[in-house]
Amino acid sequence: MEFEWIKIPYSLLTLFIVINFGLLLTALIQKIGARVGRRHGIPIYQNYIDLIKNYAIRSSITHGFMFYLGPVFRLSGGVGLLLFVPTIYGSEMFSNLSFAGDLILALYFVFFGALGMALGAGESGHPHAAIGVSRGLSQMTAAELPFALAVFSVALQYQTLSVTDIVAAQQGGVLNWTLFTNPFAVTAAMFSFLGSMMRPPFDVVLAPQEIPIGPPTEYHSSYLALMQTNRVIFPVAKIVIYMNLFFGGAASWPVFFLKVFLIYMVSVFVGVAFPRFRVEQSIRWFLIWAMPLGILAIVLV
Amino acid sequence: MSYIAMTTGFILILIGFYGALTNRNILRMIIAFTVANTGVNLVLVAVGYMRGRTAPILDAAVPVTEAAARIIDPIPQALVLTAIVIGVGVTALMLAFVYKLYATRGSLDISNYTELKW
Amino acid sequence: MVNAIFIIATGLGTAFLLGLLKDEWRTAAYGITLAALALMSWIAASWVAALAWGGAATVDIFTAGTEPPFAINLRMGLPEAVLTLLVNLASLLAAVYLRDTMFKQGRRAMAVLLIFAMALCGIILTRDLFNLFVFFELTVISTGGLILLSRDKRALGAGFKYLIASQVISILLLVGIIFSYHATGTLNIDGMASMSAQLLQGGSLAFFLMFIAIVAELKPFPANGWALDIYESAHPAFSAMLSAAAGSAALFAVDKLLLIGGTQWLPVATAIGIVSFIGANLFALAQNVDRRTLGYSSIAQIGLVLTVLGQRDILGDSYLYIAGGILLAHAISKAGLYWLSGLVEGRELTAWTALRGRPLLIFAFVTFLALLIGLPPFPGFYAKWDLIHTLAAQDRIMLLTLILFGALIEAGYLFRWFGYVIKREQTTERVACTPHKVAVVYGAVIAGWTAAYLWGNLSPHGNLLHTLPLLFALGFLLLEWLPVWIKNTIAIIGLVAWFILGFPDYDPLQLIFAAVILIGGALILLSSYHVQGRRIGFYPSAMLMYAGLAMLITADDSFSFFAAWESLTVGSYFLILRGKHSEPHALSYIIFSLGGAFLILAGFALASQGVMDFQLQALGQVTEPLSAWVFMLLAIGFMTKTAAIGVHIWLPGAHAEAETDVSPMVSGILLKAGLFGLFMLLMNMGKQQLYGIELTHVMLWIGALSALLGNLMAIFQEDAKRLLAYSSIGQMGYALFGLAMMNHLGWLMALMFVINHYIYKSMLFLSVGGIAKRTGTREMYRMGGLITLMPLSFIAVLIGIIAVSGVPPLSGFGGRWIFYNAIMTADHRLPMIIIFLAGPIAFLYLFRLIHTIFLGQLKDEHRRLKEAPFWLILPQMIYVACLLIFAVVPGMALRHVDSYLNQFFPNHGLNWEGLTITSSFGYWSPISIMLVIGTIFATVLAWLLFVNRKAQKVKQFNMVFAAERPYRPETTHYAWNFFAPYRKALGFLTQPLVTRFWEALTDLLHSLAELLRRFYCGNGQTYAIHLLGFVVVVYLLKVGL
Amino acid sequence: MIKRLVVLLLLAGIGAIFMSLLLGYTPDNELNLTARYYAEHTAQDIGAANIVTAIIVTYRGLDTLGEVTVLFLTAAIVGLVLAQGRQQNSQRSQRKLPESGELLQTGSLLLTPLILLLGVYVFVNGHLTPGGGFQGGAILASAILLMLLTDPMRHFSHRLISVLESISGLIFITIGVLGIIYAGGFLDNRILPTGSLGQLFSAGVIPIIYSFIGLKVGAEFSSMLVNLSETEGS
Repeated sequence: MEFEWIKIPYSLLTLFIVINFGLLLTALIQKIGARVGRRHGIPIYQNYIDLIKNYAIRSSITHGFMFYLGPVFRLSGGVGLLLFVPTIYGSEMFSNLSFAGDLILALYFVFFGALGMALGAGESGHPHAAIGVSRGLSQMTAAELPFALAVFSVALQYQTLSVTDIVAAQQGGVLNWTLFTNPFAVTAAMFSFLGSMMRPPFDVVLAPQEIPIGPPTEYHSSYLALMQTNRVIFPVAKIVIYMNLFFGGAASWPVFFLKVFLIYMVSVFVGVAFPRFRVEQSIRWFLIWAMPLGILAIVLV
Repeated sequence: MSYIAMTTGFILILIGFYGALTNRNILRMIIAFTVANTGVNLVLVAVGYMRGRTAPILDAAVPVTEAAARIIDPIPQALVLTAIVIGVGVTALMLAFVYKLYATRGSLDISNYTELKW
Repeated sequence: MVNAIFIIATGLGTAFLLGLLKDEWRTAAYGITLAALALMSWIAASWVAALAWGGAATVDIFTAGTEPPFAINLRMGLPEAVLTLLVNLASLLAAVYLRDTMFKQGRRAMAVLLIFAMALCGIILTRDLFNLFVFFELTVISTGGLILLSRDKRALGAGFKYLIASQVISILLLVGIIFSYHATGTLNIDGMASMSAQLLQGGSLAFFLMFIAIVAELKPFPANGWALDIYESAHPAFSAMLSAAAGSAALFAVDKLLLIGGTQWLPVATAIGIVSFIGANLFALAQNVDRRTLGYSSIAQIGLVLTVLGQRDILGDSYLYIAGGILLAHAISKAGLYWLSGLVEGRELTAWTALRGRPLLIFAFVTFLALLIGLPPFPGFYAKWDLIHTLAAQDRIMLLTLILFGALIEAGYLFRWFGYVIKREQTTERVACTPHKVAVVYGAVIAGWTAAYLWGNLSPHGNLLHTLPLLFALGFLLLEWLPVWIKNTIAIIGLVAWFILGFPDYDPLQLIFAAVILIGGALILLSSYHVQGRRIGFYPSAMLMYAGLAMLITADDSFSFFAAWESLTVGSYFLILRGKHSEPHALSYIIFSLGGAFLILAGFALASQGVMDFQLQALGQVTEPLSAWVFMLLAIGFMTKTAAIGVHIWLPGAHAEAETDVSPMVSGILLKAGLFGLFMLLMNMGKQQLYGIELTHVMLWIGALSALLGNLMAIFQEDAKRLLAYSSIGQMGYALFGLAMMNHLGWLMALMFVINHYIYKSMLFLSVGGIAKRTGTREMYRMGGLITLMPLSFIAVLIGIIAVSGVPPLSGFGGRWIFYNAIMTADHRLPMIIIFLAGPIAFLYLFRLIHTIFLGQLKDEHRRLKEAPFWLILPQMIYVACLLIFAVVPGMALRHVDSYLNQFFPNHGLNWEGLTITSSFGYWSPISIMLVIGTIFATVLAWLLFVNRKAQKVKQFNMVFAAERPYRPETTHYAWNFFAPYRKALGFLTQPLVTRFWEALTDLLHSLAELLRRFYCGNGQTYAIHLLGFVVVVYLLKVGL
Repeated sequence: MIKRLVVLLLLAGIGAIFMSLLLGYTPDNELNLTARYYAEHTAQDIGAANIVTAIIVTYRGLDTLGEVTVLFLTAAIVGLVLAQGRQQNSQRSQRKLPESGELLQTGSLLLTPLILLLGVYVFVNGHLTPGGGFQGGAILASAILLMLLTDPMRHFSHRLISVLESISGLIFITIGVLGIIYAGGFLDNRILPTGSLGQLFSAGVIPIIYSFIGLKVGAEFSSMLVNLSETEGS
């Protein structure tokens, strides 16, 4: 796999598709969530309006250098994550920039945006931002563990770290999916997935329903717009990894849309049914329920 | 004969030790040690004693040629002299110490001189 | 050659002559005394020269014109010559030292001193038992006299106790002698020795009495209360003689007696010796009076030599070398320390802080301590090495263990004392610096170094004082008067030059370590330019550490490896101790390090099985089941240095409390010594099994636990440098884990950690150090918002934490990538889980580090801070550049190592073709990653700049805050206990169990010592009972049972 | 009480050691090697009739030198100790002592020269008869003791005593060293002819050495006595 210039427009195309899909998907998910709560919810195009409005707002202030760069880090992290993983299996066109690195690159690049974001939020000097970061990082460390174990288990199972190779190994029928060949790993990973989607019961980091808290507290206008952009790309990018590792990947865009939607729905189902955990509760939960499954997955492979 | 002397010597040593280890008065301890020293000297001499022989001085009674068969072992005699003198020296030294100790603290009780410990 | 009897004749004659002088002619009397002692020393010295170098043979000196055994004869051989020289020199120096006292007391005191010296020479020279007794009594009486020289009133009581004890001893000795004479018909020692068989039938009891009496003269533990009192209260010059000269002479007497007793008495000597060694050292722990501590130490050292005497059956030719080395080191150092104690007013150990204003005296103190502990390059070091090796070869493992244990305790209290001197609050008392006394102390220092040189020359392993790096380090002692910038430049040039010199000979592995140590060391030294003044003591210590490190990586045989190891340990200890509050931490560092070093020593000794010139490569040929033990000892030893969990408690304090530019040295560089050792070990020994347990598997667990717990503890630290220190534990855990995986990529990862950890930890320590320097605190919650004031430090920390956390695109990611590839082929999976848990935790503390310092609210008192000094920033910027370069082209360093590792693990290497690095499982293209991320980042940034070009900078408190405007930065800076939820969830894992364990252990030792030393109740009579009890117990153990 | 018990127990242990020494002891019937050598060779080699003296002064001369030194040392130290004591007490007014009795005074006048004479005899004949320097010296000192008893205030010249002491000691050593030069070794008595057995002037330098030992011992004991007595008086 070598770099060719044509990969750049191809990647941009992927990005474009994913942004639009993400904008609609998150709105749809919002709406589903609202309907479960007997509310009307937002219109499906609401995200477009928000985005345009925020990018267009003129009044903007900055708390400093790092504050300014925070959203840039965030969005670069989301875009990079998306582009480092092949989106559509078997398609040269949508394998994006995955020549740069394998699964490990994607795993670690997840933190790039989070780190930059946290730093930016930190410079705002707002204690709520710092509290959010503290909670977010604490919870993340516990939530990532089962996922890491699952990934390792899967890598051991297929004896490769290349995403493409892992997807390739799952072709030829639903039963070849990791979901069925290594159910423990997938369960562990899905538990972890719940933790990383910022939805209940693990949404204390942002605490969206109450006071404004969490890293974005001080962000507004175009900063917020960049973050919103990321917030539609990032979950999709993340789900793409799950899809590729555990659910046989996607060989075409329709399959892609469907699988991403369904995987996203897992967190929605759990989210609407359960109340919120405090951070230390969620840490314990991950260590007690998810981690043993991950260990089992590794031992049994 | 030598057994008696030797036994006496050993008993004297033990008596001396007992006195030195149970009397708290320093002067008594010193005297007890001289008793023990006497015991040692007795043992020393007793080792050199041989039955039926005479002092190791060559004179008309003990001609040079027969000396080896007539005299007792001269070495312990020589040693005991040294031991006695040394004993005297140490005793004198101890007494000097006692004098100084008494001059500084006015006490002859050994258990009063325990400011150095642990 | 002058007849050796003239030593005795001169001493006595002069003593008698003094009586002829008028009491008022004190100067003349003093001059004559000195001249006599000098003459005696000269005679002894000429014998030493003739016997050691002139090829002269041992001479028997007859008296009375009659041959032994019928008359008393003396013998002058090499040991006798050395010991008489020691005695006479010590007495000469003591006489100089005692000048004022001598003038006050007059000719009688001088005569007593002369007779004391003469009598000790007599003990050494004579070959006649009864003559030995006479000389012993002479020393007893002259001791009694010299005790009176003390100004301390308590000395009288002590002297009397001594006399009581010596009465008991002499009674036993006389009875023993006369019965031995009766059994053999001679008083000549050699005559008795040749008849020992006959003696043992009739007179083993007689021999026992003699033996126990002479041994009692050695003040064996526990029958030695009187001796301690003398040591404590006598004039220091006399205590010096008693410990150095009298002790040596008495030991030689025991040595002669053992000739008679034969091998069956050797175990008795050994047992008494080792009990004394450990017991006295233990009791010394609880002491805080200087002279009494030294007294305990004397007893311990003499016990150690007695133990060596007891091992003469296996020591063979090296017997004199070993016993002499330990004895000489003890004598010189103890004499020196007692003389030093005379310069200090107070009697507590802490009163020695008075020395602090005088670097030369401190140097003397260090020399003596090093001599006493047996650090390289002093004789004790060589002797200990040979002793332990011989013991191991002969399977006397128990004894070996006990000796090392005792030595560790001893090092413990001595280094503790050194810490007091350097760090405790200085007393107002000044050092009483009369020139002649100081000169005497320096005389001892010179003697110490001379002995070091001689022993090095005699050593079959080569002289450490001939090694260039060590000389370079020691050379800085002579340059101490220069200002820092000159010394620093010399040091940097030295390091770089040594690297260039060695460059052609390094293999890739050594090259990496050499680069980190030497070039890396030079880089860190750049930051030392910020210090003004002369910085006395810094350069010798730092260079000693670097010298040790440089020698470590090129060492071929176990001896040079171990010597290098000790050098770097000691050097780094002095460095660490320089920190403001580092006293307890430096102490725990040195104790753990020495403990580790002793394990290494034991490991090498076991491995070599008596081969003195043991190549490190030969470790691989050690056979089962020994090899597993060797492996374990060495591994634990090395892991103490890498601060693996369980033996890590020294690290946080030591690294955190060290000076700004020392922290990166000890963290970035020093920790690598342990890794190098582990590399060496695993390379040569491979996997080992003990009782069916794979030891590398255990190491895997240790590594994983270190990574987890190190990281976990780091996140709860409020102190920035402590945080970094705990992080080092975690990082070293990773490296250990990589090594223990025993596969190609695991090792590559460990090497990657060597480089990475050096760069980012040095950088972070420098930044944090610079910040702490400016803000005056290391508590992170007291800082905040420094980003605008210290932007360069911020950049360094930012790049540093990205690199540590392993987030792409910086070099830390490479480490993680190799790690994942490595564990794909690892045999054991369970420890991985712990490592996985540890990974993300690193984010927590790293974020906290950067957040609470640079972000959040700027404090009022910091508003006018400046950026850290230039010389602290410069190396940081170089590191930033290094990290970026290393991130893009890791192959530069790694591909050579990778191919080098092929010889150990041919499979699963990396493929370095083109821009992408590929393994059997995945691929990684550092340049592409950098470019892709850079492009995306630049694009997004450009976009933001475009839509948000008019952003206004606002003031600190301009923010949305629940309808209020916060006005105090303190209340608005969320920093203290940053990860409170985490503490609630997982805080129980950071219970200081290990710390508590070690504390309990040391507490136990201390309270044991505190409790047991009440045994020394101070009553002279009770001491006599102890002595008799000792005799009876030894009798029962040896003869009765 | 417990202490006494412990001491008794310990002494029982020591006693057991002595007991087994005693039980294992068999007196010699023949002189052992060394003693036989002395018995056989003393007469012709050393020329001293008193073998013990030969041993003390020559064969084991080094011991004797040590012995003399012990006394010298003790005298010096006692002097040192008591001199310190005196310095402190010199201010105190001297205690008035009662006169010693007529009998003692006259007796001592009569006896002192005789005692001195006896002492000299004993050490001059040390190589011939039982006796010698130590015994003679002690007798000399007893004369001094007698004088002190008679008149405790009597002043003896410290200087004289110490010069006597030192010179005797030096001569002892010088003779010893001369032995290295002119005879077989340190303290070899044969730098003078051995003479014929039993004569006063025989046995080489033994009589000379023993005489000086006698003087020295006498001086040292006297010095101790005088020192002690002066302390008492003050």
